[in-house]
Amino acid sequence: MSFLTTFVNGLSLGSIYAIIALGYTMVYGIAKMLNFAHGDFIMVGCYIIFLFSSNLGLPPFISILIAVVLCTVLGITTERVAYRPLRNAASPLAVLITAIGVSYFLENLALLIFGADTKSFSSVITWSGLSLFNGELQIQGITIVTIAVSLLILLVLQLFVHKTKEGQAMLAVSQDRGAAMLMGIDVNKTITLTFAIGSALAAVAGALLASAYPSLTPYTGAMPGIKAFVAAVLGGIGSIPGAMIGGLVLGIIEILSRTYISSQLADAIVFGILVVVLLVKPTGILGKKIQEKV
Amino acid sequence: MKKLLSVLLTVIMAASLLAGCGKSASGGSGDDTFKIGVIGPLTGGAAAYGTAVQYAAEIAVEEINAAGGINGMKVEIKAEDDELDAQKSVNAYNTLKDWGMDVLVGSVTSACSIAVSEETKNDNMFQLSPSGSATECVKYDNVFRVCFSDPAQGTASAQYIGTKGLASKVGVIYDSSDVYSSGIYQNFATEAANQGFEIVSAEAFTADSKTDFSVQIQKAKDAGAELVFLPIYYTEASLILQQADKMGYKPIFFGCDGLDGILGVENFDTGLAEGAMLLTPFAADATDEKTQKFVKAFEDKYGITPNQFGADSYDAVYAIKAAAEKEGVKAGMSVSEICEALKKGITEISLDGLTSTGMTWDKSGEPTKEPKAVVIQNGAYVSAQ
Amino acid sequence: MALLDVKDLSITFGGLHAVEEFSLSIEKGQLYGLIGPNGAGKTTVFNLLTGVYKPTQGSIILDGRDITAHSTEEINKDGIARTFQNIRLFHKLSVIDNVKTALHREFEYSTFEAMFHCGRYASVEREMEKKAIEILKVFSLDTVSSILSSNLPYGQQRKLEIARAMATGPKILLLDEPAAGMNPNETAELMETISLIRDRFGITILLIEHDMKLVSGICEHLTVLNFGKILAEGDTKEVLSDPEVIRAYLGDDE
Amino acid sequence: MKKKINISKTSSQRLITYGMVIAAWIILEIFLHTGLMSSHLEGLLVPMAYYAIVAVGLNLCVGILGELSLGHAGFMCVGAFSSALFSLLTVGKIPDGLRFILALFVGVLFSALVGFLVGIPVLRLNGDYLAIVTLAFGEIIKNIINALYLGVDSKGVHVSFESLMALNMEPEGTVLINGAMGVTGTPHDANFTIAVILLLFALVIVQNFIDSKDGRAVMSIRDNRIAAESIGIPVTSYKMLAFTISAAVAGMAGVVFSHNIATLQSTSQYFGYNVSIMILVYVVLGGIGSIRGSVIAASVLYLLPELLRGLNKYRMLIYSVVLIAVMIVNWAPGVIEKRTEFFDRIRKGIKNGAA
Repeated sequence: MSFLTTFVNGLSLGSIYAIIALGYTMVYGIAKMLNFAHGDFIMVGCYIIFLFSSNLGLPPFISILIAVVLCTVLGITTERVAYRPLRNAASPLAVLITAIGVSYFLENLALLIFGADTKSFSSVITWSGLSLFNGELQIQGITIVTIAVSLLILLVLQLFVHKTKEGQAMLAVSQDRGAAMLMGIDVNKTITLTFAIGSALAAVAGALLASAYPSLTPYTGAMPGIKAFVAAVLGGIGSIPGAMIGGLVLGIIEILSRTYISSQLADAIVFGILVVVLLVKPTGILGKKIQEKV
Repeated sequence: MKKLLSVLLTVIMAASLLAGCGKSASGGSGDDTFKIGVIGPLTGGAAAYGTAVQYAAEIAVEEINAAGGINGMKVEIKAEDDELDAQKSVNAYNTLKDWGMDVLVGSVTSACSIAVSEETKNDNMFQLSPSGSATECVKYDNVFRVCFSDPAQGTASAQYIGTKGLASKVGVIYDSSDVYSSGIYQNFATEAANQGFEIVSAEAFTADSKTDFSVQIQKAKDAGAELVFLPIYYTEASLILQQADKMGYKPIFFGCDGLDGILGVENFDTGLAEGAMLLTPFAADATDEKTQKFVKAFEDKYGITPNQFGADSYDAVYAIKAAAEKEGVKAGMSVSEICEALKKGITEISLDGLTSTGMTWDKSGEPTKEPKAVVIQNGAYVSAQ
Repeated sequence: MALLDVKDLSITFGGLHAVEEFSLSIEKGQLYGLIGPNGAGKTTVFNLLTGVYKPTQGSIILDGRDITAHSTEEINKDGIARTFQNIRLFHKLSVIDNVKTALHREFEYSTFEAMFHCGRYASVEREMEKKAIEILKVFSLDTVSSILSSNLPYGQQRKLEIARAMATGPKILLLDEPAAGMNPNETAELMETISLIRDRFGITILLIEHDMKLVSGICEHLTVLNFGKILAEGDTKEVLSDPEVIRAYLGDDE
Repeated sequence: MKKKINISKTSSQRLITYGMVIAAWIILEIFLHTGLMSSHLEGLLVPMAYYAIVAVGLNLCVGILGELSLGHAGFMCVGAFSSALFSLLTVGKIPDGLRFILALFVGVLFSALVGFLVGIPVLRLNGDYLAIVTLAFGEIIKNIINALYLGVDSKGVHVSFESLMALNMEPEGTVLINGAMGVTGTPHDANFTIAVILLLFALVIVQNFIDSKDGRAVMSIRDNRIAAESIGIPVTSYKMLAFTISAAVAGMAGVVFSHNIATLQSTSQYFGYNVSIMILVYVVLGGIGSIRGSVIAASVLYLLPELLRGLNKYRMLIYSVVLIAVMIVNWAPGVIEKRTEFFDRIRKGIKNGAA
């Protein structure tokens, strides 16, 4: 039973990685940039919920809604101000460095406003969860909600991308930006929309992350952000189901190796898995191989 | 671009050289003020410790100045940030030297304190670390500390658990990437063997994975630990307490001085910490007059409740004052002369401070003081005697 | 014996027969043309010959050696050099450095000598420079040797690509649409250069081209490819008057 | 210089770089010895130099080889630890100067070896995938050294990934790496002059390498891999060569790092991916592929936040805003156009004014 408990814990962590990775993968697939600041959007989302929920006493649901809206605005603004001017820069590194700059900016702004002290985050989920097999397997409410939300988001995103005009436009832009433009697709609008969705997801991920692991500092988002990025690459960056699978695999492996191998070497194992997977399949689990045309 | 950068470089170089205006030849302020430098992490993840040390030292200095200073000298204080980075700590030390520091209170954390001690040794600058607890912190004869050493805390915790018979099966969760935490754990584990209780699970986490503790808690739970020893800082401890609660696991939690501050975590449900014990030299709600006066001054000035780091720092400043008065340190002495005097002086004083009464120091740099165990009851620290 | 002997070369991409049973025999010193409508698989043949793609069947014999399984890099060493339809220069390197890079096999010094500019470095580099200038002169590029290759006009970029391929000292040179995008004057000049390479350096040339004036002007032999298969093969004049070839081209045009 | 007429443009550029470093060193040494320099700045000199070294190494990888590495802090970590261990074991047994030279060899050798081993799998990947795997390797290196306990006693070497107790050492044995607490007591062998000499050494190697047939081969792979293959460049071996040299240079910086400070810990703030990124920022702002730019940018950007100490909490905020602004001004196509236009107009204005 202890294995099952461990597995469920891994599933819970993996679902959070998955939601963050979904945002990463969409932005990467469509805007072709590594948004290093994505993890910090999560942190911003957490602080907004904290502010409205814990300080002003609004119901959690409303706070999350506000966080989603504000994060979306933040995402769109960041894209407009910092990333768009560099979209056609001579080197793709330019926008990467700018994203790093945005990451530094958000972290230090949070440090200035909220201070370095850890804030304890009250879970937005109050349901205590399930107790199965005569209490031998305890599944926390937040775990169930996290898994459900991540599946729901996956479903909605898949439907959105494949069934709506905007989604189709995203696919087109991700495959060939130039061709999409020639076909009359508004590339700017599509990329803005992508950032909006990615940032909204970051806010949702923030709510779940902080509920499951209730401490909040300006650096809260950094490591989950990197891990989720690893998850996105593991699953095949640009692929929506890939991000989901990558996130779950990463979360489960992280928890399993911490339980059964070594908690000190768990990170090395997680990153090692990425290396191994990419060596076997250089574009990740669900990534498509792109061969350069000669 | 390239030209721009080169120009910028030159300008900055020139500006900084001018700003620095050279170092004073013999070191030391050389005037009739006594300058105390403070180094600690004022920004970043450990800023809570650094700022506490800075603020408390400032309060102590204000009090001393109001009471006429040290041997008639006015005391000045200046704090520099090291961002928890040993190299930056040395940079901060150099900045303070430029300012004309006479003695150093710092660094707040062990690794930084060790790095800086290499410099203070070369300069023969008196260094009193409020909270650098690793053994190596005080390996030079010019370095002293106020807090317990890690070995002392680890050993004392094991002894306390053993002699009080708190548990027979003990789980440990510690931060393997942190000097303080792994240092205590190592000595705790060594002493546990002599104390008739068994460590049934010892699980580490690292700085990069300190949000999810489900694995570590689960292991302690599965191993049947009745007491979980947490030689870690309160930030992670607050998370562990919350996660353990969700998992329906309620052992006794036992921590060291790093756990102090857990009740101050914003929005933390203090009910979760009910019954947790910690070995600490300082509790902010102790009823003695000294503590109350200090806590009030601190809260009035900075709006937050001081933790044990602040108390260590406050005591550090007073220890310097006592030692300086004992040896008659006066204006015009060089850094090295002050150091020699204080080195002698501090071993001759007995200080009634916030963290202990009758604190004394020996040549090794270690303080002698009584560890106090406190238990959290009704959201407050209560002496566990 | 033929210098290059290709037999039954085939490749399929996901069920599509891009090239089917392609055979070719080129004698030393020949100037051979490979023509055909767009999408006929000409560039795919080049990619097969240079090891970019591995054939699903067939063999490539160069100078009596089977090189079918060799990598691109080995094939160049074996003696085949090529240019590309979409120009692939080392765009951040100068004109002369593009050629010097291609001379890497002919001139030798160790990495240690490279890192400390000692030993053979200076003398070898000087020799290399001389040789590179010599090659550039053939293409009248010696006057622009120090400018960045990406700053060259289009026609000169194509020439530089040929110069670079030549610098590897090939037995046979594959030129993929060398005249694409050139004006008639430039094309005429190019034709002269190509003939010169063959005559003066004795390099065998296989080229893909759409410009019929160039093809009929310099190629001695032709192979016509349509839908991945050989449509006709033989002496240039005969092939070009073949009604089927004409139909294939006209059909393509419509 | 005059007698060699065809002194190439690249070699004169190289000489300018050396000259710049030497001039900076002379000026700073004068300030140091006349006591004009503040202790604060004095303490910044060695870190400034080792970050310049690692930036030079990274630029070889990013600018010349054209592969984005986010793991160079890991190579620095290897160089730092291996050399620190060597020094710790031989202190008192080998004379100081010789010991440091040997430690340097050890550090460079080990980081080159690790760079080579990491390069085998990594260089098979492309673009962003390569970047994330280098990040992964950097984290793996850091993580493993962080969990490593190493000690020697009369029975030999003891290794553990669990705890100090698991080493089962004799009481008189010495612990070399104490897990997360790392290595303490590395001799303070490095100083500014040594760091500058090593910076020059790194510059000589990297710049000479670039201006050689090997360097051209590497750059040809960067510019067009397929064309490079077509002219017979052994792509994999040249990639490995450049990556290994790059890692070795980073390791050299690590040696200076560990011999400049008494505590050496394999934690995120010294060797994490964020440090790799910080170095990448130096390289990009200095100009991708411009070795001299890397040296200047590393120096300026390392000093900048330190010299902004007075601004305290605001300095990193300012730093980030400056970083974003500089990137947009220097790289955004739209801004570049406007900027060129603006300067053209000014130039014209001056001309007209003069006429």
